Amino acid sequence: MSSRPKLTREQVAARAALELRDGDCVNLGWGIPNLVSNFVPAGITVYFHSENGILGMGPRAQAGEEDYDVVDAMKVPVTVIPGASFFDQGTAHLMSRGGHLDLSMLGGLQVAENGDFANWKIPGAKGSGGIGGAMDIATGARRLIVCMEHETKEGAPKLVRRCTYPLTALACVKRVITDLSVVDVTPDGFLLREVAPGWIPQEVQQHTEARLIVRGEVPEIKLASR
Amino acid sequence: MSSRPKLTREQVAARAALELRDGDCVNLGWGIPNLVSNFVPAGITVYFHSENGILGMGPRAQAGEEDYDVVDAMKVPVTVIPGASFFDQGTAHLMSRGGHLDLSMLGGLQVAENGDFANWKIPGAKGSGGIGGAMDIATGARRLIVCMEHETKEGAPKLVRRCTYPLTALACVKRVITDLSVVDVTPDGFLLREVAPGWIPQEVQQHTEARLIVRGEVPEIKLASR
Amino acid sequence: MKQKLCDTVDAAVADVPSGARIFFGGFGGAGFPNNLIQALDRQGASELTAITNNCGSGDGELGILFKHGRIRSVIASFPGPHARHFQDLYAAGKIALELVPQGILCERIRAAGAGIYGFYAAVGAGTPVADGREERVIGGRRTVFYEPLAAEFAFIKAWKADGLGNLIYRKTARNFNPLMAVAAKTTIVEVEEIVSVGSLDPEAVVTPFVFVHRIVQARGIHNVVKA
Amino acid sequence: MKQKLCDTVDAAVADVPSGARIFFGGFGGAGFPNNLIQALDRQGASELTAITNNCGSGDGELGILFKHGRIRSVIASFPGPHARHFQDLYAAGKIALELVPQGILCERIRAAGAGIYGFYAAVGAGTPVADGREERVIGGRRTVFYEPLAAEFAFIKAWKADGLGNLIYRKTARNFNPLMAVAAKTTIVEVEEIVSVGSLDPEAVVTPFVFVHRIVQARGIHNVVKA
Repeated sequence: MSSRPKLTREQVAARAALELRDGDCVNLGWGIPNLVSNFVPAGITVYFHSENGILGMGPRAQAGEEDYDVVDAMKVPVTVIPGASFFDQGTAHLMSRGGHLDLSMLGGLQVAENGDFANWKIPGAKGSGGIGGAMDIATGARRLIVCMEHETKEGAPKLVRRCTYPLTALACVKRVITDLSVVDVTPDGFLLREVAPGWIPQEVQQHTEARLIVRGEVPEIKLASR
Repeated sequence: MSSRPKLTREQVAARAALELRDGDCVNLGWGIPNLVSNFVPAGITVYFHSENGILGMGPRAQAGEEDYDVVDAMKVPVTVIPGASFFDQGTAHLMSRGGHLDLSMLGGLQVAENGDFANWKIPGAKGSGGIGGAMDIATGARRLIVCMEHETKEGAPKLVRRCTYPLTALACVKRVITDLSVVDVTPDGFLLREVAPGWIPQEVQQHTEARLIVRGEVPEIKLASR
Repeated sequence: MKQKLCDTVDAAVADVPSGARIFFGGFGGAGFPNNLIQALDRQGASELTAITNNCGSGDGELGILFKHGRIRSVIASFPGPHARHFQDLYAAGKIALELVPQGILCERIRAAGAGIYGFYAAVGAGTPVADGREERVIGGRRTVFYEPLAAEFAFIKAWKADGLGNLIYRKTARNFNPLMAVAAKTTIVEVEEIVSVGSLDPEAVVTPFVFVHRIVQARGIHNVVKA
Repeated sequence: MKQKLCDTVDAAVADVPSGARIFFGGFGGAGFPNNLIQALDRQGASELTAITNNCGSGDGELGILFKHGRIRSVIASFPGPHARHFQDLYAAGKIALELVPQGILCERIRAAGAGIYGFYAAVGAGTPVADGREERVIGGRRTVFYEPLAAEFAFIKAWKADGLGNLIYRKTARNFNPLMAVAAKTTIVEVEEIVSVGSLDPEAVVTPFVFVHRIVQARGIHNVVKA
């Protein structure tokens, strides 16, 4: 096992932010994705989508300037940027489910090597659970990136051969960004694209249930400078 | 046969206008219904719906005051009244098909005694034909009144036992107002409610293929005074 | 002319019977018809079915109705971990719950208002949401059949209404409200302000008045204390 | 940043291939993308499928494309008796036509954009529209199955766009345009005016820019000569 640390949540978010392209319309889900908007590369504009009816969501509102009629999907008062629009929740999900967003990033519990995705329910957990917008977003995503820890707090693998948790959507994930790696879902399975600084592919494999395909040199994750 | 004249189209429209209630949201189709808005009883406000996206359509625009971005379903420049709104064609038909309008009036080719309705295609007529909004409006109508001549120009009956023309919608008509009569569609068939001034039920029956049920005295049609 | 204006929120909800099926608008603290909800709680109807995105925060929003045992059945997307009263009842087996993906919830409600008798979507295929539902492969994609969701009442919140019931909403307080307005037999809206007929821009109206049956100007319980 | 602004209508339609399937907005003379249509005619693509409410008036609107034999297939609600060129081709058996009820046309287009794979409606049951379609009784009502209608291009008309492609429409010129915008792979809009980003009220935007791929300010051929 490597003695190097795993990436922090912020570092995972910073790496994920490198996926953003100028002008993209992007939905960010709960968890690590929610941090990604703090790391938008300089010089580009990204239009964040919120499923409660915003395209062009800006940063959190400053203290004292909150408008509680302008909130994100986590109830946090936010701002909007020039070119933003408000619409109803059905139109918001027409965008997500209909494949209109350039990119969606969601937190995850399990991703399988066939792209199956589970992020809403841990079997046996107490409470009712809840789905929220995740199923519409995952199913309709043109490009879905899951940002999550590589393993659970208990050390169970989250990149798995087959999901054992209730699914969010079938065969929908394109890329997974974790605190140990960047992995693509390919027709052949998980392809290891990048590893955390100081880690080597074999070490990452030891933390992964599914087989990681390694082709040539696997570079280290470069973190966004900002 | 009666020597009395049939009602004019304007008189049919005037009779139909008596069906309007204060505050009603009403769609008026092509033909005689299109004339009904000229005969709204004094003292009430009716909100006319146009399937191209108006609720609260007012009279035709005055000459010289036309705005060709404000037209009715017949391409005629119209006005709007206070409280009107504009919306897309899908929302307009959500209103019609979803049963939100109080009343719809359509022109007709045939009405059957079970309420079946044909108004869009004469078999053998040349041209492509066209459906327009009639099927959505007829199918979703909370109360559908058909306004038409009692017979075709060739003298063929239009109140029939079974429609022989391609249908617009099944079992949708509640009332028929013609140049000879007012007839309701009931579980037992056509119930004759009113006859044109000077006509008697037996004479109207002679112009009708379907059986007209007559219960007691059948009053003459009273025309709106205006 | 139909009289839609109600003097009080209590008058607006007075006839809601026990056993009614009710849409509740609102999301993320914004656009909840909190004053109508409080009035319904005072009114006391019970055995209600609530169709809603979530189930309240503590006593807030729908929380009070769960606290007082008014609701026996829920159709929701995300009841929420902070919906304490709901979660207690759910854990005790005292409440029925159908979980619906959020966008599908929107579409099922819209369908009910639009004269659509059901639709297929890929959302939910292969998940527990599809349990007991018809599946069909369309265009090579596994899809699931969803039926419309209608209700007897919609409790919604808007920013302004004119006297006819044309509505505009404020920013993200729009959320589910316009969708629910089209699908209820009786749509009851609480608004911050009532304006004169003709003063709303016809192009800016979000909910045309044909969908609105009762209007009440509500003062008192806001979503949150605004800064 | 994606560059959406086109210098000319001709540039905006330059890559439309023969055989393309295209939505055309407009109804009742209002909201037709007449300048894009004329540019498409100049461009010369043929064997097109047109999805539209109607088929032009004489040479106007879509008429010119029929006159020049550009269109081989039509999906429409009301081609129209004044669509002379279309009617001539139709009578000569040179054009395929699918007639769709107008509201169903709207819903089928919206479904394609909304990730809905088909739906049931009572509209069309018992009529020739149902021929060859699945029927199902739902809730005691005879209903008909309708599949979504997508297209490679949408040609639409709006009043104003900002530089990103947020759109507002003018009055009844809205009609089919916002629906078609959501369901095409490439939505091309001609507008009367292009305004700066940030100058449209976020609550008044009817078509958010995510649905718009090309924007061109068109001068010249208006729907009709306005008074």
